[in-house]
Amino acid sequence: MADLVGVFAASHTPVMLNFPDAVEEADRSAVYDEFRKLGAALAATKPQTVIVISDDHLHNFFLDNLPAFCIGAADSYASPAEHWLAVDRHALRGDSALSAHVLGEALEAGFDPAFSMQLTLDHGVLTPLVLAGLSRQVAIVPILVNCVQPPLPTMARCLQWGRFLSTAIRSYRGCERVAILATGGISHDVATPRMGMINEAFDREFLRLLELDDSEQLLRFATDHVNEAGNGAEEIRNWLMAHGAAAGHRFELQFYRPLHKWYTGIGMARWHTGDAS
Amino acid sequence: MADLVGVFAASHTPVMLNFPDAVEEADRSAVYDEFRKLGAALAATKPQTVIVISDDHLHNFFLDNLPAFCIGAADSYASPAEHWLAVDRHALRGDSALSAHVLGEALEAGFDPAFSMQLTLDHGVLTPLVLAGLSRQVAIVPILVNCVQPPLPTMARCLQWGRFLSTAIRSYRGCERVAILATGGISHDVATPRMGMINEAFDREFLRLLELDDSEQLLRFATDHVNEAGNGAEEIRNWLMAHGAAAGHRFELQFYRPLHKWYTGIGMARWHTGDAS
Amino acid sequence: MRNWQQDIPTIQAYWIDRVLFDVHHKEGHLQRYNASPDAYLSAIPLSAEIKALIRDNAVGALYLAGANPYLLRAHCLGLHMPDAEFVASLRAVAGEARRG
Amino acid sequence: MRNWQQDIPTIQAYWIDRVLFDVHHKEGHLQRYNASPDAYLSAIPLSAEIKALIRDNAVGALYLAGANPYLLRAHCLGLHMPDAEFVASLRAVAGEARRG
Ligand SMILES: [Fe+3]
Ligand SMILES: [Fe+3]
Repeated sequence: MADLVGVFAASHTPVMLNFPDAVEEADRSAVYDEFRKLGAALAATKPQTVIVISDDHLHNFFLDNLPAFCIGAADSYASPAEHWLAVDRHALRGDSALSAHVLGEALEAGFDPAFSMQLTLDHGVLTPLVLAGLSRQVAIVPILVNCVQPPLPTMARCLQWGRFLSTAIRSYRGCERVAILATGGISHDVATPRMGMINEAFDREFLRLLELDDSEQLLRFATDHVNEAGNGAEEIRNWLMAHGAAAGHRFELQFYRPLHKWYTGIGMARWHTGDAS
Repeated sequence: MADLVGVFAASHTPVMLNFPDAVEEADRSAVYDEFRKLGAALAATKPQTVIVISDDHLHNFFLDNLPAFCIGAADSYASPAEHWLAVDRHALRGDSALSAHVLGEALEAGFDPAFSMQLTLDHGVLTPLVLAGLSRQVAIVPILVNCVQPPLPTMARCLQWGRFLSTAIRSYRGCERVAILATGGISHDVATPRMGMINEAFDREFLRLLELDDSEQLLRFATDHVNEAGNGAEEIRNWLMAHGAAAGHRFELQFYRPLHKWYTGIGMARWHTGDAS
Repeated sequence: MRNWQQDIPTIQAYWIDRVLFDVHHKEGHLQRYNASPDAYLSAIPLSAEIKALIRDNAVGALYLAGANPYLLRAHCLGLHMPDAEFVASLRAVAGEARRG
Repeated sequence: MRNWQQDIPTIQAYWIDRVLFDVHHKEGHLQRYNASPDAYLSAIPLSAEIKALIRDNAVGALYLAGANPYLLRAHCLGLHMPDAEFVASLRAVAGEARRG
């Protein structure tokens, strides 16, 4: 039976890699430093596999078959999907055995995931792993949530998925240590008239409610106010999955800074599932 | 609010069209006649749209993104997907408004469908509609259930989906009359060493349990015995969706005959949801 | 403002998105598109007006027409459109974006 | 007997299925495959043995190797393999199929 040794979350954006000089040096260093710290903290939990919860930004999926939730089930994932992303191409190692377990358990438990044996992962998965120094270290199981093309799954459903994940990990006999990394958000707009604006108040309240750990308030706030925080903020679904998986364990905000020139409210956090509690 | 005016089910197989002469004339006539009768009964319920529950036989979907459940959301669907299917190419009319409603309600109700705005439908949807004389008459919403590539959704989940569909139809304000046609099964094997064998006893018991309308027994039997009835029998998921939608209304078997030369136990049936009851 | 212009894509939005997607994901399409956007778009079932918006990188107008924002963003990054232009085109249609 | 040889495809089954799917769903692939199965298969990461099974329409052996049965069936219908041969090839491996 595997332990959920740690749960982490971090924002992602392609501009961190494509336009590093768009922000002040101090901001860039701070963000890069914090990603390295997050990477070190994640590595310190000694996971055998990291379940990476993110979204496909319409590279693997299109309107001809758009899954609400898709579980990657390959031993290797090419990346990046974006021919224009400023990063060296490299494959991410998969863990198809854990993928198969999570997929099977999900179907048994009344979830309806798609699965994929061939994904070319995009910046949503790749950027945080690269900046954290982990993209060549860890094996992953990507879970891709539709945050990018309505109709979207509900915030409540994402929390349910997270709770399910925690159960599925704990019933897995194939390894002993699994971590979760959720990526995306927080407040930002992609290709809307608000692009570059950040709703810092939304972000602070969302982070406060994660810390408070009151699911009802959290879901109410996320559902009612996401339209004030930008289409990129729809990616808080990935944070809610992580929160559901961490079920009741202490949330700790590592870093938050609204970086308008990178168009994004950048947050990093962890839930202390691995601690005695 | 729309009424669910009728729920129907029928087997499908490409050989009915591709190899009509593989069976005796009497069998062929009987099957074609019964399809026309089913078509007439369905037409008599005067549906504005028919939700067709079937499976994609790996023409639209592949292992790179295989949905457990996918809702078609187009105004028109090309068909057939099979370049070798002996049928004239023609488009099936869609009802994207009803599709959008069902999709939205499903996500709200804790289901995780994929959606597609571009499907080229295969014999699973096309053959029964053509033989029933309906393929150029009705507007459809296709719902495609993974019955063809493990891991598959559970039998229980399909019944839940059916119950949900009934609710979603009844909350729809865009039209007044919706019917359901489920296609596939019953006992048959596709490309296995048993191909051409039919488990008639399985089929008779499955049909008896649909009539008996005891969900627990039905699910137990379907789950425990489907491996004795062939990989094509996995398509009873589509019948279970229909059964869930028809929730408690009288089931009536119209026709059953095991046709080894067509490799399939061919059944047709209806649930009398439109009657006063 | 709302996060999305459409609750589910219209057929027109589907075809805009089809172009934005295919150009960056199908073998040889980016080259064909760059060689001649008009020729590339000729077989697509969209109006001349919409095709002109795509050809001219009229980001704001495409956004209002329901183009998926992620596809729009990736398309313009892929064509090396300057970010300042991209954002300015979007800002210009703020008044027409969906609210409520 | 069980309905499926594999609970989830192996990587080898994925690549067999990739070939069976692509030949009938990608522009020009059927022609290329018919012109020379060996040339078509040259770039596919499968062993020479498995490639030979595909080239020779060794239906039963491909079934045992985990090929999706629907793809196998559609492939052979698409290549106009006689049904009697198709079924015979499958019957021949009945003893080796997964049970329980
Ligand atoms: Fe993102
Ligand atoms: Fe079928």
